[in-house]
Amino acid sequence: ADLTVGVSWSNFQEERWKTDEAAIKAELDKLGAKYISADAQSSPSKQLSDIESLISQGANALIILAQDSAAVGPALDAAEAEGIPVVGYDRLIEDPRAFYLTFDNVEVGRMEASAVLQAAPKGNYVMIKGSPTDPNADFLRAGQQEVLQKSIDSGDVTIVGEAYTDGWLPANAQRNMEQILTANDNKVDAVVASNDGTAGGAIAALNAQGMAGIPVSGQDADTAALNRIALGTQTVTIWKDSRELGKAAADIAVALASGEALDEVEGTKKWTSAGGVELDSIFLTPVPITKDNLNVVVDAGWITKDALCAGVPSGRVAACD
Amino acid sequence: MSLGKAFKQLGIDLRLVGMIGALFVIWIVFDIFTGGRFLTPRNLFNLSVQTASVAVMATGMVFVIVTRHIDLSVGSMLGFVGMIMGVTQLHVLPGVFGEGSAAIWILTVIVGILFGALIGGFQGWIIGYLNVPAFIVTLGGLLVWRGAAWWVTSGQTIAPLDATFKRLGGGAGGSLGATWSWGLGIAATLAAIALIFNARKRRAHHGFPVKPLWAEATVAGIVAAGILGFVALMNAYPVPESAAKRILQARGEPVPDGPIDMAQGVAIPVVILLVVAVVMTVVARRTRFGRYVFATGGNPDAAELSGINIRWLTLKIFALMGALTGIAAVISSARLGSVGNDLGTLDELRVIAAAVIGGTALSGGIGTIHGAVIGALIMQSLQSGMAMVGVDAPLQSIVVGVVLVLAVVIDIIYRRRFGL
Amino acid sequence: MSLGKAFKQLGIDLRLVGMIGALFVIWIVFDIFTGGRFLTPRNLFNLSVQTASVAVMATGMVFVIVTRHIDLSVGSMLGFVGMIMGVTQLHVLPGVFGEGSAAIWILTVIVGILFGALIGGFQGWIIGYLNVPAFIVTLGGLLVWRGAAWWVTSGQTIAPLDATFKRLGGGAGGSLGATWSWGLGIAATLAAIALIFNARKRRAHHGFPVKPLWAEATVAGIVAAGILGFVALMNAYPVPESAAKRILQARGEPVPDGPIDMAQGVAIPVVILLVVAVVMTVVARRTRFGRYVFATGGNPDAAELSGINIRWLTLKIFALMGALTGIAAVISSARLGSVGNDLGTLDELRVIAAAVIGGTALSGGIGTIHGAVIGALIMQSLQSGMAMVGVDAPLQSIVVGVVLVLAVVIDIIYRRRFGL
Amino acid sequence: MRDICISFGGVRAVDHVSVDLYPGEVVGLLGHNGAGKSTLIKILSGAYHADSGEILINGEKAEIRSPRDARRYNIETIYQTLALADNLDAASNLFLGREIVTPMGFVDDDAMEAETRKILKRLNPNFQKFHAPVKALSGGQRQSVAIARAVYFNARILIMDEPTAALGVRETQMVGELIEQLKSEGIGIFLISHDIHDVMNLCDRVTVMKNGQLVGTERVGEVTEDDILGMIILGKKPTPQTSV
Amino acid sequence: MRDICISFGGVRAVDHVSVDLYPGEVVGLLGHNGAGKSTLIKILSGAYHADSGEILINGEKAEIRSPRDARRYNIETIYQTLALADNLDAASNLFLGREIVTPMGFVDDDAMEAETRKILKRLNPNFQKFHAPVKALSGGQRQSVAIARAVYFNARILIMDEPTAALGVRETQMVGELIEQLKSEGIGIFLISHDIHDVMNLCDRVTVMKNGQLVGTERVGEVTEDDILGMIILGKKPTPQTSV
Ligand SMILES: Nc1ncnc2c1ncn2[C@@H]1O[C@H](COP(=O)(O)OP(=O)(O)OP(=O)(O)O)[C@@H](O)[C@H]1O
Ligand SMILES: Nc1ncnc2c1ncn2[C@@H]1O[C@H](COP(=O)(O)OP(=O)(O)OP(=O)(O)O)[C@@H](O)[C@H]1O
Ligand SMILES: O[C@@H]1[C@@H](O)[C@H](O)OC[C@H]1O
Ligand SMILES: [Mg+2]
Ligand SMILES: [Mg+2]
Repeated sequence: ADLTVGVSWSNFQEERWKTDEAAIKAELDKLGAKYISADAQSSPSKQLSDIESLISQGANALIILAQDSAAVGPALDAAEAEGIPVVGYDRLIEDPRAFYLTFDNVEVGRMEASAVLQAAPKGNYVMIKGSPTDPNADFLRAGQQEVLQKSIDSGDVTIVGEAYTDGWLPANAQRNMEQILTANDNKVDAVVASNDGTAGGAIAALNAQGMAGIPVSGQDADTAALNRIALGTQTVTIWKDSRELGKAAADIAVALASGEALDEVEGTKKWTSAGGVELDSIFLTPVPITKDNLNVVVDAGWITKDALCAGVPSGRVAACD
Repeated sequence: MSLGKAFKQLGIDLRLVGMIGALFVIWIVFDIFTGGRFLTPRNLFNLSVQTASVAVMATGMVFVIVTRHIDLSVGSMLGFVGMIMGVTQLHVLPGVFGEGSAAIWILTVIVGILFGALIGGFQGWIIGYLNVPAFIVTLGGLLVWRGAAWWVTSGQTIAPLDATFKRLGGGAGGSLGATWSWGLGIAATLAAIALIFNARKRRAHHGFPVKPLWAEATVAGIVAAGILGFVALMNAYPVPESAAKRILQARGEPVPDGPIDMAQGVAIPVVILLVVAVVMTVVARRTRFGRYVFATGGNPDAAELSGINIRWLTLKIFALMGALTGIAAVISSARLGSVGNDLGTLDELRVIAAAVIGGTALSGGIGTIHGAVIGALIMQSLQSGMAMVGVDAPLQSIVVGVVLVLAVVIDIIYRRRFGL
Repeated sequence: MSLGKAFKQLGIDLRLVGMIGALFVIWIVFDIFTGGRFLTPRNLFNLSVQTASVAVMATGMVFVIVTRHIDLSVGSMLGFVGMIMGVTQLHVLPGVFGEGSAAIWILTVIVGILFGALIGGFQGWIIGYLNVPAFIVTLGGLLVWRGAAWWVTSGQTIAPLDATFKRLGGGAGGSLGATWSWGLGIAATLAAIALIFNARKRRAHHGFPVKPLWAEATVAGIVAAGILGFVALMNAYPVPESAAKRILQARGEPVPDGPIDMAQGVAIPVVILLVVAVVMTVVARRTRFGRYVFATGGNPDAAELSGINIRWLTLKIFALMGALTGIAAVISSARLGSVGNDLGTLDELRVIAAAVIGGTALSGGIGTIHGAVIGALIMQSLQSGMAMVGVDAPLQSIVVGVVLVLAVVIDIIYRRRFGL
Repeated sequence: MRDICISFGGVRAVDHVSVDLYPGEVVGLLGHNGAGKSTLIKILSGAYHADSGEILINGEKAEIRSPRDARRYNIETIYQTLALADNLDAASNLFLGREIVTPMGFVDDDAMEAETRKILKRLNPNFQKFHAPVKALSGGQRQSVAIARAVYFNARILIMDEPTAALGVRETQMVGELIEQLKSEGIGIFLISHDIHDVMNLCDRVTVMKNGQLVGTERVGEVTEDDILGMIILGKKPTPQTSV
Repeated sequence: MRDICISFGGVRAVDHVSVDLYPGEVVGLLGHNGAGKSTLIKILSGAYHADSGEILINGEKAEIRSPRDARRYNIETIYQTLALADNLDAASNLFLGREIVTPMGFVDDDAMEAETRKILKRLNPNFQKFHAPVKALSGGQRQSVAIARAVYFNARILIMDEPTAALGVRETQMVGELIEQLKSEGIGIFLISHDIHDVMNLCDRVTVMKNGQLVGTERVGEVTEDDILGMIILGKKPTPQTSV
């Protein structure tokens, strides 16, 4: 039978999801399944409508990138009623009826903080958080805290500034960073920024103070961020290879649609969430990318060497020579 | 234009006919593009539920815009009221009445509507009594209530909501079922026919000219067909097997072995919308308040000199808008089963667009409740249809933007052409 | 009220004094809360740069609002134009002129301004010639241009921008330095004094009454002190060591061993803003176009009957708004050093708020360019000050919302009190 | 009205003015542009509130703080600008603010239309457009609606602010006849007009204002048109004094 | 104007009307409310565009599609509603649309103020408020500005739509004198008014309209006031016919 897989995206405004989509599409093509999708434009209500519509269109399996993981419950009800399996994609859906396939956001937060901590074991830290309306922002922040806690307790690390970034907008991150720098007379040694966009804003502010080059973190491996790593203005970006994630999602969705049970999926482990819900899940490991392993993203075809190395003087980064 | 004359004799609003025509065109186009999946009972059921929240607010926005104001704060207000209701039903009431008590959902709804009315009324007070333009006050409200929504739980999403409350959102167990739907449909049809012929009798009694009997009968026929057709359509959408099983189990009824034949019927949020629309229509046409709204929109000075207390009227209009936003918050949070602090983001644009596409003039004095509801339905049809066809989201917002402007351009040409 | 009389004799706008007073109060409060860090040359330099983009747009919004329109699309337009400029300078021009050519930043700026004017003009055409309310047209624009911004690169952020282009944003190397700043300041002071006394001479020549000489001299003194004081302040902020070193290296000058004494001076985006503000003030006060803008705002019918082509005027106003949005897009993308498709999100609210806080009346006919610039500065001071104090973003938006409404309430009371 | 004063932003628009009106009497208000006639009368109709002075009705102090209050005292006003809601029909305008409601509190459009047909049949027999918004009516028809509104509710005091300024010859005659009729019904009328002919023909007494101040009040029979003109232009009472 | 027609939404507001105006002549336009006077005249001043018919100036066909065009033919209009921009001062209003500019193209406010002072000294010697927005002026002062605007630019044809409807006695006299003076300067004037006295005193010929149609045009000396009244009310030409 011809299978149809419906994918509900949270918001295409962010750069990375187009890559995920391409990966899912390619894998489904290979498996002979049909791809249909919808974009919730950051609205949980629209996402619910989208899923309803995907079901009406005859989807045999759903992949859901939840805008608000708590708000997709009704969608799971609907899917269950129709006997349609669901893969929770990238963001946790705390519900045993969904398969959980992700890069763990708390883990991403941990990786961000530890890369920065490695580069600056002591000193004054600034935490540039995500959008106050995005629950991920707090997950990331929690992971960062876990890693930093010990150094904070020992007095090595002091958090001298912390701010949410309205709408994840780089311009807002820039302004917040400027004000924090002013408030601390530039006595800042490291910045833990929650994603690459906000890192870009923070670095623009550092740059104006001639401070670009102090440790700064990010995530998503945006083109601009990888370039900054090559240039030495950003320390780390957490690469969630969305092509791998997309491929896995497609495979799992097709397997589930063909009647496989959640716990029969290859590589599945039981995992218990913080809320005590036991889920069938697969975690892909995010990869921290620093200037030492930039070749990984080039080799993987994630970014072209030209884009990565734009403006990088030769001899600075191995991946560019 | 002899068709126009026919409509005139029937006493049917030409604009209404045009809008319904546009709606049907959109539906048919999407139906072709989705290979016949758009015009199914199931999708139309979904569409009706998806439209409810915005449409409820749009009926209030008609009054706001008719009086030459605007309310940019409804989306944020919805988010804030939603958070308040979430806290009320999850953290406050269960402690008082015990988990699962029926008092919880009822009191939550009341709290939501009251809070909405209070916030709206406060904004209306600033607008009416301090004479600050509504644009500014509600722009301020847009910022303030969104910020406040975050503060209620420091950004945490509240879930899961009360089980009965969730039924108000039209999800599982959230519709009337076949029997009740038919009952409602027949009652509404009888009421409508009674109203039409009663009005005719009264006019005849005063000796006023009346429409020919055939025209009156035709209108009654169309209304009846519309109502009953809608009910039949909603009953044609069966509850999925497993959900039906669960419902029967919950009711403690025996679950048959074979396929279960259970119909969805009209969704509860749609019933709420219909009740709101009827009440708001009566308010607009048959109460002093409604009369004053339109008089003020037509000529504020004249209204004032006629002894209408415009300040108080303004306060009431915004309080009403707030109460309706409270109802909309009930529907949309119940539908999601949770309340996040971004609930309702950008809804102000949808609501204003619905009212304007529905023929409400920003210059004041003109607007209808049914127009706003159909406007909301057109907007939602476009969005759902494009999502179904798989149009990319950025292109979707481009289409919506273009349609909004186009709708007004056509309306302007239409009015000029037919001298409306 | 004898103070009021003194101001009147000086010919100084009472509202302006009030606004500057409010600004100072805000500054002093934040200075106390930040332990004296707010009122430092460094923070005031930052503030001036942060304000530039919104203030540039706010000057255009004055014309839009004075003619009783509104433009909700500027934020999205800024994003779209920014993307176009990003592609132009990164993917198109380097292929033609070679990486690093000066033609790149110049042509990019021209493309940005032209595109802005084109888009704005198109919206103005729909508003002026098709008579669709500006609210609707620009609400559509808000959706359309944001969607379009995504399409340019399918959502990819464009970076890094051209090095020279980035200096227009006021970052590293983005200010005039001490010498040029003093030169500019002195030239501006001389020009202002010349204008004041020239105007006096002309009035005397026509035999009109003139202000007493002491009043004229006082005004000239205040203006001179303001300009030169600002320059001195900006020059009091040194370029940080490491940045200074890099600048000297880039210039090929010898880097001294000891501390480098290099002053920032006035930031380039601030120079752009000042030029825009002066030009727009001249346009408003000394050109027919500006005269017609205010006449139309005061009484559109009268303007029409006086032979003013209102449709064409409307088109021009929105095209101008678009061109200024193009300039603002230059500043904000250059400042960030990259262009994401979300650049400018919510800027429409900031721009409208700046104009309104600056005394532009939504009822039309009233507004000043300098008011809008100060309005933008007040808004930015609030936001930056709160960020510095460490107020959370949601609370920030609450404060901004409240201040917006409060500013208008105070303005209304003020006007009534002093019969302005 | 006794000793009425009101200022707008420092300017005394009405300055210690007193006028009387008896039932069945028409008092004309004359004066140059900006003399303060409309302002004085708007105080009586509740649109403005006087800074000082008092209004006595049947010898009792009346508190008129809004158009609603004025209506409570049966004071009706035909404003120069007509003050109609353009988007509503004749009946809605006629009853605006005083709708007939059914026992259940709903607006009773049929009853209002019936009443409107009755009264307009008297004022303007040709009037037919009962269901059109009043913006679709001609100036004369609109004026008929405005007059009907003022007359319908048993006014005791009727204020007419330049009711004929925009009216044609025939329509002006009609208004004149109406005034005679209302007068005979015992209604007191304030008539503001610039047309001295009209005033002399229709009024019993004439009050002249200048720059916000009372010049004087004269019985029509006892002065000539030229006396009145002098009062308006020079602000002087005619000699010999014949004040009331 | 020859054979002018214009309809609004199916209603013929002006129906095949022709009128002439010679230099130094005042033609009065009379008719009941809604007769079509203002509409006819707005076609000449460019505010409306006729559906059919033509306008001849000095025997040549004139294309008037906007107020700008009308000005090009030196047709000036004083609108009943004055049409001033309330937020601008007298000079800005007087020159609105025709500002004096410096050689560099900037608006020359001083020069305009000087001119405004000159012309207003002639029309209203007491006028002083040159820097106040016109909304702060009294009705009469505003009227002065409106008249000054129409007169300043060497009009050949002047249209006055009920210029005295809202004016006091003295102000009306002033307008009368102005009309006499302009007439003597060879300007042709259309005067719309409901005041038959005024019209008979000031005009050379009178044109009467009814329901959008021309009733007839009469030379003032050859008919009585009652003849004209008959034309307005009954729409009949006086017998014996004395048409021009
Ligand atoms: N709302 C207001 N604000 C400020 N001044 C006002 C206001 N209303 C009236 N005035 C001023 O008060 C004075 C009296 O005006 P009013 O309208 O009473 O004159 P009037 O006698 O009715 O004149 P007209 O014959 O032109 O109708 C005028 O100087 C006018 O400018
Ligand atoms: N813009 C318009 N739209 C629709 N109808 C109009 C418009 N302007 C005028 N009319 C109609 O055209 C007719 C003629 O109006 P016009 O204003 O020319 O009359 P008038 O002779 O000037 O009357 P008045 O003495 O009251 O000023 C009227 O029936 C009027 O309702
Ligand atoms: O990848 C990030 C995602 O996890 C978060 O939710 O939104 C911002 C993105 O950068
Ligand atoms: Mg008056
Ligand atoms: Mg007229």
